[in-house]
Amino acid sequence: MEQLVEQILEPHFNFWIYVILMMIGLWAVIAKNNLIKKLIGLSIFQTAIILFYVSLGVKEDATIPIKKPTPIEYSEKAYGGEAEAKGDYAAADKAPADKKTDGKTGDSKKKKKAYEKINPDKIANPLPHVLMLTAIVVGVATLGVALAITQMIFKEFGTVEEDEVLKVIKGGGQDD
Amino acid sequence: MLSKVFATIAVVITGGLLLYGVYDFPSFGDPNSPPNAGVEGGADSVSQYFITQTYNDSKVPNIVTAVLADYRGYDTMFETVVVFAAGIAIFCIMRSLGNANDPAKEKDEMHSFTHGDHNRIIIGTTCRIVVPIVQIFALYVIAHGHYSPGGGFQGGVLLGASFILLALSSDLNAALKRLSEKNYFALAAIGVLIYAGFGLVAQFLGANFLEYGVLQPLLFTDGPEMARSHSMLGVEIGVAFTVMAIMFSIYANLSTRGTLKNGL
Amino acid sequence: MIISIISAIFIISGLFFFAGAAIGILRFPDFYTRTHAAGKGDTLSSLLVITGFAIYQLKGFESFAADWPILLVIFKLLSVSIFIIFTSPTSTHALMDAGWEEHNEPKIMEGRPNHLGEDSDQF
Amino acid sequence: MIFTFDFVILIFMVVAAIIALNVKDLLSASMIFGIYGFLICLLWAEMGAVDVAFTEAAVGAGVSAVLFIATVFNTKRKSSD
Repeated sequence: MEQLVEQILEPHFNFWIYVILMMIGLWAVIAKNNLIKKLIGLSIFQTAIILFYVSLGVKEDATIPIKKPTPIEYSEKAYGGEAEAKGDYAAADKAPADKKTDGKTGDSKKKKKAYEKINPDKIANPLPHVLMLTAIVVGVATLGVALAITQMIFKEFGTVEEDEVLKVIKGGGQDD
Repeated sequence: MLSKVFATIAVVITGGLLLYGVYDFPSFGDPNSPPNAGVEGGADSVSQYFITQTYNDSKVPNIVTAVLADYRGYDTMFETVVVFAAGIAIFCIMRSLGNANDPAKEKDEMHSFTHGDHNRIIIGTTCRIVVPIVQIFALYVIAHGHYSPGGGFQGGVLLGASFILLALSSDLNAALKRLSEKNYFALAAIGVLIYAGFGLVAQFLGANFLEYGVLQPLLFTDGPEMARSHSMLGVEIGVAFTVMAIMFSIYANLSTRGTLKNGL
Repeated sequence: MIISIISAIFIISGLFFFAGAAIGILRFPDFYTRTHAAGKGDTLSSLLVITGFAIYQLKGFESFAADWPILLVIFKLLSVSIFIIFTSPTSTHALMDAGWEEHNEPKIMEGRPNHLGEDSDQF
Repeated sequence: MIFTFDFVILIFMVVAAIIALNVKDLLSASMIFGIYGFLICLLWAEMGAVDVAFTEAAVGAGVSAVLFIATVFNTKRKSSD
């Protein structure tokens, strides 16, 4: 039982639920009769996809993507070959950048600072967050457009039920 | 009924295929999955570059803000334009709706939810206290977005929500008095122009569009990193203007059928 | 240690009132008493839980010069609780008001005196 | 991420989505959709996406529910399904 949870349920449970939410949303978009219910279904569909994207960036035991590296004292060790060999991007990339701007701006103070190495596995992946953050705000703006069109349909046909709207359209619109 | 059967079949097929496909996914929370660590599991994936290099490049601890406003600035600019375009679209749709209505019929159909003022005192007073707090918090969110969760989109939505709260608590006119229709569309356009302006100024100074590092002499900063940080703040303010104005305009138009009179 | 115990007392009493609010929502007879339970219970228990969190923050506090960010966190938490004091009863009031305007009838025991009809045109 | 927390929130989300789609009263459906937004916000805060959670708390639970309610009041409140 414990093995079932750890091996099968835990790695994929989230993705199953996203697929189920997507199915609920899609079913509502196709089968529901009321236009506002359709829009709620569309929003659920959208959130399922956004959830899927964000959960791709989740890492086990990772913190939120806000990290100010603590400066460590400048030393040859952190700057020289050893840092590069270890893959210490923070220190290794610092060196050419400083060389370039050297002399133009008074960098003498900054040059003494090197930052501790950040372990990328301990910070959640920020890229899906960025993409989905804008998608949410754009989503509510487009939802507003959809709701405006719904109100326009209500003004034209006097109803937001799909079958009644279709009846009026097929009947040539003599109801008015 | 037929549509329900058809929908069930379509949804079951789609969902079944996706559920089957889920088995090939990397497990949830795996730090070595392709989105997190690159295709070959190496250390050169884009997100790892962002995590390790953001503070060196722009002195911004919040990686999400830095990626949003700097590395992917072009994307965000056109997201802002999409929000602006959606606001214009709603304005066009609802206005044609509102002007076509004759007022007599309008009054019959409208639900009236303001039964006099006697029971609005408590809500009105609380909202008068709460709205400034919300607005100050929104400004904090915009300005402090480099160091804590927040930024232009969140702060803009909060500012817009404060005006919506004002409109809900008393009347739409009370909110429109503070932020009239002319002003909010001007603000929305100004927001997009601020964003594009940062890009264009960078272009005039000889760099690429939205490459903030060259704005250093204009912003009187210590180095190109701080110039990028300050430019991000400017860009976020532009985003906040647009999002605030458009959120309020969507509410104002949707709640009154485009007439901008007497609201919910 | 003593700070942990005090904050635990606050949080557990907050959870107790949350449980009371939940039981009230489930078991009270009509709309008004249910909203009453939800509003009262939520306000008090959120306050207690947030105060417990604020007290727990004091755990590592030694000197003002080194540990002032802790005070900032406490200030933020207390601001949240003050915001809840203002908004939660108001939202409950707005809910009750909307219920009254929707002609939601309160359930009154038979034989009990009530003055609902006197200054209202709805009942 | 804590699996039990995930589990509870995801189950609640599915329940909230189904109820929001099956309630006949559209005002209730809008409110339950707001609850759905809050649950998603919790889930994102738990996944470490604080910025997204913040946006969702403001947008999904606040503004979009208000927009739905505005439309419901300007059209019909009863739904056929």
